[in-house]
Amino acid sequence: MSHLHIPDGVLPGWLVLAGWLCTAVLLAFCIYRVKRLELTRKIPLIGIISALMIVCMTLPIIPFAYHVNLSVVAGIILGPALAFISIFIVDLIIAMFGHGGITVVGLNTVVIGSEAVLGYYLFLMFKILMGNYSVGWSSGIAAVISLILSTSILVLVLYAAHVNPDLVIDTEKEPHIESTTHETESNVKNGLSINVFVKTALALLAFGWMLEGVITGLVIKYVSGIRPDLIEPDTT
Amino acid sequence: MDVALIDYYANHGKSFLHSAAAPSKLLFSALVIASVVITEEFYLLLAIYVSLVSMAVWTRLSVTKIITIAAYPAIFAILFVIVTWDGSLLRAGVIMLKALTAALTMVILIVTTPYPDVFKTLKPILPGIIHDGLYLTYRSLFVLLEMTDELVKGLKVRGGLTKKKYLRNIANFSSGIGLVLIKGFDITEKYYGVMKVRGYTGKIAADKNSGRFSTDDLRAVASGILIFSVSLGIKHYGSIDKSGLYALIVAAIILILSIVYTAKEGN
Amino acid sequence: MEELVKVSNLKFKYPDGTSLSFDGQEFTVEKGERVAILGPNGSGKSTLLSLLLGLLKSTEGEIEVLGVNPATDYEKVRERIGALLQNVELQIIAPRVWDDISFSPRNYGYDKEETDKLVEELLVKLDIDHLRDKVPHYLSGGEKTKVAIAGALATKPELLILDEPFEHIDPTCRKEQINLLNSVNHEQGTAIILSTHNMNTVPLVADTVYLIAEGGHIVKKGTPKEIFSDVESLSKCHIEPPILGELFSELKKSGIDLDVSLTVEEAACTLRDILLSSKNRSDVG
Amino acid sequence: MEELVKVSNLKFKYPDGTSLSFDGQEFTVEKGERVAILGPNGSGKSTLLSLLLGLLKSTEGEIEVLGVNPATDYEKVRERIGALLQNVELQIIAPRVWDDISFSPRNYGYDKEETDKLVEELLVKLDIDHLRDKVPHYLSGGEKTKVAIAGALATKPELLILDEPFEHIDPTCRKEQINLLNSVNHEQGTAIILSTHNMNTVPLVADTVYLIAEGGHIVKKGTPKEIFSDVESLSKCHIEPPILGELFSELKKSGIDLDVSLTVEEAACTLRDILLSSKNRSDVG
Repeated sequence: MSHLHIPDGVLPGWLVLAGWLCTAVLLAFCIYRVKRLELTRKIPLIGIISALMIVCMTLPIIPFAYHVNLSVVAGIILGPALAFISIFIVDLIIAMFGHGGITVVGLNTVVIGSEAVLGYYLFLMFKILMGNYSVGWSSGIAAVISLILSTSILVLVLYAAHVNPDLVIDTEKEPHIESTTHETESNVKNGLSINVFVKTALALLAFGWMLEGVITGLVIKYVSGIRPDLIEPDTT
Repeated sequence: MDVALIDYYANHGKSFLHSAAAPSKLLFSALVIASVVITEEFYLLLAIYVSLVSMAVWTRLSVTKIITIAAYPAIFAILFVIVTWDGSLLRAGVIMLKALTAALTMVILIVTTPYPDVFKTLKPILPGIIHDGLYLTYRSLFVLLEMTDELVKGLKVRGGLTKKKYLRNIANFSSGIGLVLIKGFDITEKYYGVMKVRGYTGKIAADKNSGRFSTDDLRAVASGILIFSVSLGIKHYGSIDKSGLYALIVAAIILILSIVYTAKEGN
Repeated sequence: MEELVKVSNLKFKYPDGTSLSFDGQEFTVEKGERVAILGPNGSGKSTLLSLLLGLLKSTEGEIEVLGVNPATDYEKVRERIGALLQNVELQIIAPRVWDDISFSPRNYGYDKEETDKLVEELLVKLDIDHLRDKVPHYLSGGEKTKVAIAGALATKPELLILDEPFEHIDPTCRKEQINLLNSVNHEQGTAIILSTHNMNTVPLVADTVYLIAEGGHIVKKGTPKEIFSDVESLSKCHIEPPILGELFSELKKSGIDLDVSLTVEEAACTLRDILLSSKNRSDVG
Repeated sequence: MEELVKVSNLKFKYPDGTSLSFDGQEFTVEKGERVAILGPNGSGKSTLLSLLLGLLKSTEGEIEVLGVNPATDYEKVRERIGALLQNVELQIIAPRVWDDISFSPRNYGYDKEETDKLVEELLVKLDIDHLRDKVPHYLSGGEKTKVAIAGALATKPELLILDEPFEHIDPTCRKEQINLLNSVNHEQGTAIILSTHNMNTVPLVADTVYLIAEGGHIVKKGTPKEIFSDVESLSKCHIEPPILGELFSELKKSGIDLDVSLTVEEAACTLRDILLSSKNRSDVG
């Protein structure tokens, strides 16, 4: 369990909508960024990497829900834009077998997509800092940090969910989501539970982060030993 | 999560839900999910869940398998229960049921509707690159599943995955994933060649019409409308005492009848 | 005869430095001709086919396919060419059989009616009508090959290019496939270029054989019989002759010089004739 | 003779409902025996091998490999078994040839010296010493197969299980591979079980052949000659006889009943003898 796949029905409607909106905007941007690539090239790439992520989710390495999802590997191999598109596809497909909610595909894409994008840039940074010899370490550490950051985003989302949405509306770009807020009152909670959540999540997730970090590092090291050209993707 | 089994169910099942057209089933799912979203009452949610179990019976597939697959979000729902814990068991139940009911809806959809049909229905609202990306992901998924199956077998017979040697297993497993990734890249090169010589211009699947609206479609859509109207009704006239409980009783009776009927027909 | 393909002194260099040069003699294919390319691994059979299909660009030399240079103008002729690349499994891209067979016509912008007509014809001709709504991963190896061939034939091409079409299928399917290719060649006059490792099938599917050595050098052009009788050239290209070819060359070594037959029926005929005639003679004697 | 493998009335059911039952007769393999399993697609050849390797669990029947039930106790005997599954490419896991050949010994916890010794021996024996530091991904098909076989032989197994080892390689490599397997069998007394579609190789690599029909039913056990002379059983299992088998059965149809020879040398010998003798007789007559 290195990731939290938010299920349906636990988050207030306005947040769900905001997630979709955010994903839509980011997707539009990514699609614009990859326009110059040839369609015949990028479709197979997206297909294979998305499929690989789904396949890895079906392989529990250690009993329980611990599986890897290779989001950072996707980021490093595909580059941020294609990776984000690919993660949306993965989220959409896995939502259909109940692995993460269907109404929250938007939010889940933001959270997991951020891992891929952050992972890509962190990897580039560490590679410069640590030199080319240590792609394994660079990618592994990039993965762990990305996961911590993406989980932070998730915690922020949850925090937002438990703050009276009327207060948040002003800072949100879309005021018309007001109409959906009335049913979230029961979800309004104090900050204490967030603490509980963060502790629970940390305990459960820290191990998952390490695992994903180690596997990401080993996979990237393996790939760079055989096809180094794959680890220097286009900067789209 | 058994992707291959789900796909097999969707492509080889023989219930009325399988023969209903994808748009009807998507409409059904949308209505049920909407019901889940608007409902805050425990008994009504339970009633919807029980109704969906009836639908699972109607698929004539393994009901336990379907329910198990759809139980996955429970792990995450528990986490959310912990976060929002206010001492009310009923509220905790609501959160759990919302997650489980929504997941069961999606699983029923996907064990009766092959992925390509779902994608085809979504085509009008998806950008081309995502739409065709979905198809190629689906196609690649089964190629890669076969590859990983072979890989895991290879690792096993060569002692690469053994009991209690977790660190070594993780290292070997990672090499395996790396290998599949590289082979996957070779596959993308092949796909590129094939798409090029076959003249790909952005049309992977045909948009053939899926025929006329049949009684199977009617049944699927009607089930969705029924669930949604009850939820909407109860939400608005929620003052009627124990309305959710009545709904639950009706749903339970339907479930029992469905099981009896299916068992009878099976004989 | 009309020449569909003409390649001379073509050179190609891979990014890793490996270079191939298809020299020695011209490689040509005429309308309706069935051509097999034989050569060891590393001889560049696949590369040559990729060059013909415009997937790679040569560095030197001449190449012409249906009157154009495929590296630059493949789009102009692609409707007239059907292709089956290595690994049939990966050839089927669309989610269902019908979608896949109609892939090229739809992408080339054929109208719905015409596409339907072409696909229906193929479904019947290849006896795969019952598979039309199937998802590719539930097809057997033989069925996949048929679907892939149907996809390549969808636009009624004048030229069919097949890279190792007989790999990964069992002998029964192979026989069916050979018959299919021959009937397409016969009925529609489609020229066929294929590469294969399977020597025993060559006499059944080719009028002309090109023998290529490592590095791309074209060693010999001839009929299957001519090629398989030339044991020296074969061994130069590390090619094992078909079993019947070997048998006849063994017999020749012991002084029994018979006309080389490459199909079982022919060979049985040859042997029967000589055995019975000598038997008769000895009986008479 | 010591029995290494014994399977009787084994049943297996796939999740999709397909079921196989390996009945009809027992399947046994003795120490040092070379066994080939022939059958059409869907006869469960691969499934049987997976059952022997403990990768699948039977639902009914008896199975014993080196004295244990592989489904539960494979770990106890795995060092004594080498295996090569279908799709060799996915079996070469480590990033360098040396790492891959030493993969099993390292996993089984052999010490460094012993591992080194075993690997060095194999590198020499298989003539792949020059590849030791190479990346397997870039090797040719034949080289890959050699590396994979070396990996399977690393622990000097008593039993070698190979699923379709002759696919995807060209005839020259196939010959080398056959010689290698035979020499391992000869020198180390390793028993070999293999499945194949390639009928022409069977007489070269098997003492005993099991013929399996669709659904797993074991139709016949015999020497290659016995099996390939039984045209009826072969066609029942949708198996095409080897080309020489076909030739002899064609000749038999025309009244020329010769002893079936399955290798080119033997066949040439048989034919030469009869041709020369009848010629002599006719000369004398």
